[in-house]
Amino acid sequence: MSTQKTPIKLTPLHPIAQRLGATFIEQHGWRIPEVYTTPEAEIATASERVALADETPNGKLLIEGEGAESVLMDAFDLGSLKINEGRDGIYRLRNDLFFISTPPGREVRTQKKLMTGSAASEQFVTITEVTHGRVEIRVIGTDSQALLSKLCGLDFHSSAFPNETAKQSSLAKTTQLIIRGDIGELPAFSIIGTQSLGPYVWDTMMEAGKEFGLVPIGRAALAALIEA
Amino acid sequence: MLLLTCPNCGDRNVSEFHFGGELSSRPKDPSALSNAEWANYLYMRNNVMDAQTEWWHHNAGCGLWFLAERHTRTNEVIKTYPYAKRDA
Amino acid sequence: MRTEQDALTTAPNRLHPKQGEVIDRSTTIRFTFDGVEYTAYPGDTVASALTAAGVKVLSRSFKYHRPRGVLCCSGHCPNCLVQIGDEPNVRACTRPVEEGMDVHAQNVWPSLNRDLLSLTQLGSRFMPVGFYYKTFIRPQKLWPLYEHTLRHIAGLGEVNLDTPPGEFDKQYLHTDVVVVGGGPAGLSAALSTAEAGAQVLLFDENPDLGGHLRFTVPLESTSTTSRSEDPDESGHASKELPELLEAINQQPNITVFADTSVLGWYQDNWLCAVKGTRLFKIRTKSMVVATGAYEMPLIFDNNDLPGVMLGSAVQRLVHLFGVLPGRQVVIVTANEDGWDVAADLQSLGVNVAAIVEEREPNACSSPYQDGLVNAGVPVFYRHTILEALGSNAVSGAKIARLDGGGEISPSTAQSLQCDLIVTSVGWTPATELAYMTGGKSEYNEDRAEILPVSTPPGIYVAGRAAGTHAVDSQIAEAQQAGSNAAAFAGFGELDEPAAQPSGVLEPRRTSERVCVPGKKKRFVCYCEDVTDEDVETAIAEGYDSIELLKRYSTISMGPCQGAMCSMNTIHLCARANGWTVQETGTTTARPPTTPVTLGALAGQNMEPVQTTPLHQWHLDQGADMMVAGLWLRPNHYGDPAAEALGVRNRVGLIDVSPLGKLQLTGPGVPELLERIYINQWDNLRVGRVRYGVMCNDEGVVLNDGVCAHLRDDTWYMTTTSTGATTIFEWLQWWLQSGWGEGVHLTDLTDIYSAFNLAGPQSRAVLEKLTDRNLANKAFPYMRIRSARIADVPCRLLRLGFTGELSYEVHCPSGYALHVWETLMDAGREFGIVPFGVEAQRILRLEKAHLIVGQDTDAMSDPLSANMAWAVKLDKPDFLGKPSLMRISAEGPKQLLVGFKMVESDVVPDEGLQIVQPEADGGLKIIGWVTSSRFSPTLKEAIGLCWLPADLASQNGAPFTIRMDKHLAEARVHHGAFYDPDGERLRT
Amino acid sequence: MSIQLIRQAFNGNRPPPKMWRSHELKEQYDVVIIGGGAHGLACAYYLAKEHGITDVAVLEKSYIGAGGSGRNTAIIRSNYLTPEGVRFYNDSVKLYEQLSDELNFNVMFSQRGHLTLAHTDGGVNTMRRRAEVNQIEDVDSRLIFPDEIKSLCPSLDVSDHPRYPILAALYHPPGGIIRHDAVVWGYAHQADVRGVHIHQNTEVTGLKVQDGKVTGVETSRGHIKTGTVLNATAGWASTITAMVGIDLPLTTIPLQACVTEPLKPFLDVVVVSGSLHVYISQTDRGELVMGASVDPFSSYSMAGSLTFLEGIAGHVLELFPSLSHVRILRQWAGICEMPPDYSPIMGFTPINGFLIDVGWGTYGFKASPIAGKTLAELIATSKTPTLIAPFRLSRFEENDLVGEKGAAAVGH
Ligand SMILES: Cc1cc2nc3c(=O)[nH]c(=O)nc-3n(C[C@H](O)[C@H](O)[C@H](O)COP(=O)(O)OP(=O)(O)OC[C@H]3O[C@@H](n4cnc5c(N)ncnc54)[C@H](O)[C@@H]3O)c2cc1C
Ligand SMILES: NC(=O)c1ccc[n+]([C@@H]2O[C@H](COP(=O)([O-])OP(=O)(O)OC[C@H]3O[C@@H](n4cnc5c(N)ncnc54)[C@H](O)[C@@H]3O)[C@@H](O)[C@H]2O)c1
Ligand SMILES: Cc1cc2nc3c(=O)[nH]c(=O)nc-3n(C[C@H](O)[C@H](O)[C@H](O)COP(=O)(O)O)c2cc1C
Ligand SMILES: [Zn+2]
Repeated sequence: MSTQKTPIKLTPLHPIAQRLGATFIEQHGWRIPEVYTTPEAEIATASERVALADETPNGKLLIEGEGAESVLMDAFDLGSLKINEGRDGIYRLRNDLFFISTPPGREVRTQKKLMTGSAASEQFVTITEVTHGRVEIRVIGTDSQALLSKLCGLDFHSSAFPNETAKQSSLAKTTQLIIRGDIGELPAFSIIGTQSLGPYVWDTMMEAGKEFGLVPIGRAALAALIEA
Repeated sequence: MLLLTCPNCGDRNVSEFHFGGELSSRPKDPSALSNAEWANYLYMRNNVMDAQTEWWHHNAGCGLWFLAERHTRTNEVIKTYPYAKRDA
Repeated sequence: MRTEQDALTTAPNRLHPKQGEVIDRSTTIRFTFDGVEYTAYPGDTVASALTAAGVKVLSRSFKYHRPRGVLCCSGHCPNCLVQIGDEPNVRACTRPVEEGMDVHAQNVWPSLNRDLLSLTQLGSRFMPVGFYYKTFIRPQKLWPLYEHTLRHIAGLGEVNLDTPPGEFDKQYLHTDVVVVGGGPAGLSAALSTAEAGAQVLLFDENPDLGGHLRFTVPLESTSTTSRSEDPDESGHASKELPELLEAINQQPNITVFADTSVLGWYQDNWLCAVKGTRLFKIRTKSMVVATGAYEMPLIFDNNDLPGVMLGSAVQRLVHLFGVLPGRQVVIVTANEDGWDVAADLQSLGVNVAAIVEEREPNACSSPYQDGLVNAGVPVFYRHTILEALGSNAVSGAKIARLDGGGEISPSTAQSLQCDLIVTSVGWTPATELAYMTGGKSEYNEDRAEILPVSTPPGIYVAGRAAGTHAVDSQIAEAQQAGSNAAAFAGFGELDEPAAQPSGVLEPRRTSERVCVPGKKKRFVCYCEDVTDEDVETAIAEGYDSIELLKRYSTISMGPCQGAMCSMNTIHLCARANGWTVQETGTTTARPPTTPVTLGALAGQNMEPVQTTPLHQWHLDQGADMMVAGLWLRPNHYGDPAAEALGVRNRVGLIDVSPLGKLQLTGPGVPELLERIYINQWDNLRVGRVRYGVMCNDEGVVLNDGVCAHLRDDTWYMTTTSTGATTIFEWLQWWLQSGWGEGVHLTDLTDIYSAFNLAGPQSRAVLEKLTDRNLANKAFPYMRIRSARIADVPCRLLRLGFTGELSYEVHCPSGYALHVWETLMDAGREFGIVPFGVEAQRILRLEKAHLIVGQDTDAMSDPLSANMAWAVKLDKPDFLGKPSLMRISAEGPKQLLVGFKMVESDVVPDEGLQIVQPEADGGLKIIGWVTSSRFSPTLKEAIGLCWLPADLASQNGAPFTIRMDKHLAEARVHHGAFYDPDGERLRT
Repeated sequence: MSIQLIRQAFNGNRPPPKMWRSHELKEQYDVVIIGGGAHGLACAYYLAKEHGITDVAVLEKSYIGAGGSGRNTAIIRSNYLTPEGVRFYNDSVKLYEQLSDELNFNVMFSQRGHLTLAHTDGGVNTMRRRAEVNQIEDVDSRLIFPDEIKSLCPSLDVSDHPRYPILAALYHPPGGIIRHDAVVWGYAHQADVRGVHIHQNTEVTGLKVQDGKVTGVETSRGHIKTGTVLNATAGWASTITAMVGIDLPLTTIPLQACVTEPLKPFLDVVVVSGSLHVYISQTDRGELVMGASVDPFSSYSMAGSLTFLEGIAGHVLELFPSLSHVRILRQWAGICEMPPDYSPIMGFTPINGFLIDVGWGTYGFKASPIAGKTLAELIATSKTPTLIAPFRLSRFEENDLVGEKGAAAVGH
């Protein structure tokens, strides 16, 4: 056996980022845009208006089954969650279905832990790692809600869609999981959906965001925003 | 646009759902049926102009198939509930 | 740049600056109308600027090509429809002028002022309502010719086929309460709603809030001052408006959408509104309809002559645009609003030649009555207008006295000179939105108006739309509507709505006399050129109900959608039938309330497209992409036949990522598989893969694919690419409706990208990239294995759709490009080719494998579709079993079968019919070709087709295909065309 | 110019002849037809004209043409998929070609040609299959390609379109549009002239059956005795059969349409796209009339939805990008009774004397003349004409469906 290259993971938005002139870095095996223009400019747009970031490398797991809640509670010492509610990256989508978002690379450990837990509990739960199947686009900025209201029929007012909640709905005529995860004071939403539709969803958002001066931002700007 | 209450997700635009037709049950023992009875199950519909119990699928949401009681003349949705609670 | 003086000289009808006007006189803009240049001020509409310049004729009518000019000045009538650049049918009275605008009259030939088609009206005695139905019947052969001519006379604006698509978008809004209409009623409703704590969206179609208060004096019954006492600088006389606007400004719960028309109400309080190129879709809990009223025209001889205008139109022109549409004015009225207009014009120094008042002096209660009479304005009480005089524009008015019974006394007829006839004879409440909600209407005799009497919970009507005229009553009523709307949305207590609007004591505003008989044409419907006589004729012919009358006369079916004509029509219809207005009824209110562009309705283009992670790679290789469901897939990379041969002789790689991939887990899976597939599953051991077919209960083939037993409790199923979502939903249904015990279903379609490495060299290629033992013994045909390929954890399935040794590599999608490129690199020494869908179709056809949806349709069952081997009728129960049992017992009528052409290089196109010549020389259809290709491997034409069962079951039996110009012979072929024993798959 | 018109022009005062009269409800009729749409009225007309059966009542709960007959996008064609279907609809087109003459009323049948676009390989194959079947059945129909499409319809975007490329079209020259209301009125008039009673505002509320045989009809205006009842209520068909406990293989689903403001003529053919679910034509008055496929869920409501307008606008602009400034004037909806195989259901029911003419789905207007004529023959002779034998109700039990989905799934 001979392998010429070490495997590298690409997100479905990679060709778009290339076209937009991004520079890339590698993180946990994923090649991701570091910066498109300058981190400063990207931070400024995200804080004052609205920006998109490709966060596909975030780990994503589904855990399904009547026993899913107890397995999760045992594993993570987590209080009970109502449907649509989330805590520590764990969101309840249905009585018997949870979505777990982890930092890039952490999904493996999380999955192991849950597998062990579920095996021990002898409950019928199915844990599926879906990281590669879902593109994750983060919408960040004061105009996030205005932008999303052009594409999705959900009510994005904070009263109707508070921080740390997750809803599945139709966005730009595609099914998406939408998770509100503000960055400090800055409203932010992760749009998580089928990767094969990723480029379409991204382009559609960019088009809808023109009026807000929407720009893509890279890892550097995103990290800085989260730090701050 | 009609607002449907997904028993799981709450009120959503009907465009998030797929309609699954009026509630009819697959015969328990199909082999016991005559051709006519089987054809009846396959094709005949009550098609009422009245309250109708019917299937809906939250396909752009949580994936739940559930039942709704809807008036087919006014489209007023009287209630929605999970299939498991159909006899409740 | 021109000076203001220039503008004034070219705009003789422009008044001096006034307070409250919406034009900006500090600069001018230029535009052209039918090639002539005009100036305008920013803020002017096309119609106000043209009226300022003295232009009276703006369009030609639909049927008779009569000259038409400004009538309503509020965007509701068809008389000022113009073409602006690429845009047809623009309402000139509401479209703001822009620098350089190229405005044209529509429906004119050859020109607006000399339209030859207006001759059609000379023959109009022969062109009554329903004319076309009674003519051109014989000889029927000539009808296309007539039709051609008629079509060119009809129509209004023109489409320029080079119009660029334009940019449009949409936005969803969510709120507690929507208030439609920004007049005094709407403003008051919004305020009281907001004060209760509810979020309010306030919509008005005008650029500024205020409704009629922007251009009329509020009519307070207490007011006695004559308007003529405080002219010019007073401008805006409304004292309510500034206060209301200020309060609205201060109220954080109100969001104002000006320039935004609410187009329709749909189920569950779903509203649609449009502002320019943006469409709003609004979900609200409750709604206040405060949409005001349309002023009704009066029907009299030549009532469509340019220079006949509604009172509110004149007030708009004067107060908003500083434009005076006439110098010598006759005002025809039956209510106080006409006196308002008279007072207005009088105060501007206009010669009010006469007020023609239908009522007796003591029936009038205008605060301006005394002032105007004292000022010497001639008032003709108990008179009405008979005819507008003039050819292309008003030059006079013929009036006459009404006798005691309200009939015209012809002997009293006299003509007055004037260049403007203003009518103010009543209002039609703008209640379309209220009726769309299911609101019920009733004719109110006292008001002579049809008013909403009940609306569904959460819908409230206020102001003129509810028949309430006086501003103070409106405000009170609207405040109550507003707080009820808030309460309905959960803010405060619901008041019992008053039984009758508070304005019940107000005088009637609407004359029941809608039509003055005469000898010329009297238009009821301006859009369609329908006269009162047409209405009578139609009713006499039997089109008596309001619905039949509408459809036969086409009244209210034009651009105004009844805003100008529906009330008058109902009155005429009632009268002609001897019915009451209530019995006559109304037609159905339907969206949109205002015509809306296709662009705005379409919004931003959003047609979802699915691409695989290799999409860019395919494009870079020059792939010809094809659409398959939502997917874009490489059809081929230049030469599909060569690609197919590459697979047969060496090795090829195809991107099959769109394949549906489902994971089934749990103890219940084995039983589920038995139920959803027609074939047997129970003995499928771990590591094995089986081909499976799914049917519905009709026994119709839905999908095919493979299912692999991956681990103890985990199965991995594939479906066709385009059927993936349907099957997922289908399985979810069976799982959730009773068959789901112990089964979890997860869609992995996008998690794994899949490539089929096919060809005799595929093993050699793969061996370079994995440690896994690929020897036939260790990894035989129809097995699944996990393996690291190119350092990536993958699933390998050994399948054979193409008929060659092949491995389907399923890898996590993030690694797709890496794995694909590594495979291509590894295959280079073996002459690997990427191949597309077309080559795959050839390859599978050589193996006589069917494609669900191409070779089968919504009627095909597996027993007939050459899949009888898969059907296990002795399984307990499965989807489709009873239907298949029956087909099996009765025997299939048609069979899907392979064929070869006798002339081996003739490829019959897919879709061609298989026929049997009949005695009478005709052809009888006995089957059809579903798939056909020239096989590059076998060098002959092959295919699949449906044939009668007895014919299909005879290998080698000849039959006939109907080709383009001849009949071609083919022969039934049983089994695969290539490698019939499937040896190549298993080596 | 017709004599009638000339007379009308000079005899301004004399009332024009009535198209149909109103009558008191008689106690008994030989034949009662429920539903005053084109089907019911056509059947009444042919009963009277061809079989001398004139003691006929047509009962209409609203005004004539209030149902699908007054709401349809008026497309007439015969380029179906099954030989049975093609023959049947072709006979109807032939009747339409003579109808103005027959009814002495111009129904303005405009045979301007009908294009069904194919955007995928599969679509092309289906079109070819239809063209072939049509040709064998002597129907003018053929597959054409972008150059010819463009010349027939210059406004269509046949450029290299990534999502919905126009690969080919089924061209059907005799297809076209008609003044739908005129068909209703023309049949009503000629039926009336022959003695048929047309009762508007008369709703059927019950059917009387004795020993398996129809004996009468209950209506909002009283009882009628009769031995023969035809259910021609299209979208409402199930509500009538439910009165006698018969289920039909029908689901009632709204179908919507809309119309634009009038424009100068630029679209000379009817254009249909299966993948985009639209059909569009320009009437002689200049408006564009457009329709789509049925609503996503069953209903008897004729309210209409915004989703439909948004969808159709987007799809029309995919095909005709230059129309973005054209304005929609009105939208409306009708209801369609959809059978599983997209073919009509005509003829006998298990109840003696109770006949049905239903299952017209989204495509039944074009069949009004032939359906009326063949059912009249069936009523007069008690024998099913061979042309409609394949469409019998018992085909479902006999597992002998007539699959027209491939040619009728896009409503019209
Ligand atoms: C939007 C739309 C577009 C369409 N486009 C086309 C097209 O382009 N081409 C085409 O061929 N077809 C088309 N169709 C289908 C076509 O309109 C119908 O199939 C056809 O009109 C049916 O005619 P009908 O006479 O059978 O029924 P209808 O015209 O529906 O008449 C049935 C009548 O029965 C009456 N009725 C119901 N219940 C009762 C009762 N209890 N008592 C008394 N009367 C009752 C109703 O009021 C109605 O008037 C379209 C349909 C719609 C809705
Ligand atoms: N010349 C006149 O005297 C004159 C003219 C018009 C109105 N009025 C008076 O107006 C008063 C009524 O006040 P009101 O507040 O009820 O009505 P209004 O006419 O003052 O206000 C209604 C407002 O709603 C807007 N509107 C209507 N339909 C709309 C829609 N679908 N979307 C968005 N905006 C829409 C109208 O353009 C208008 O601005 C009465 O006194 C009536 O007599 C008088
Ligand atoms: C072929 C056709 C063309 C139509 N054209 C117009 C039109 O030009 N203007 C109009 O207002 N309505 C038009 N309509 C719609 C009717 O006004 C009406 O909405 C429809 O017949 C349904 O009736 P309803 O709205 O009363 O329920 C048309 C309808 C059909 C079927
Ligand atoms: Zn849900």
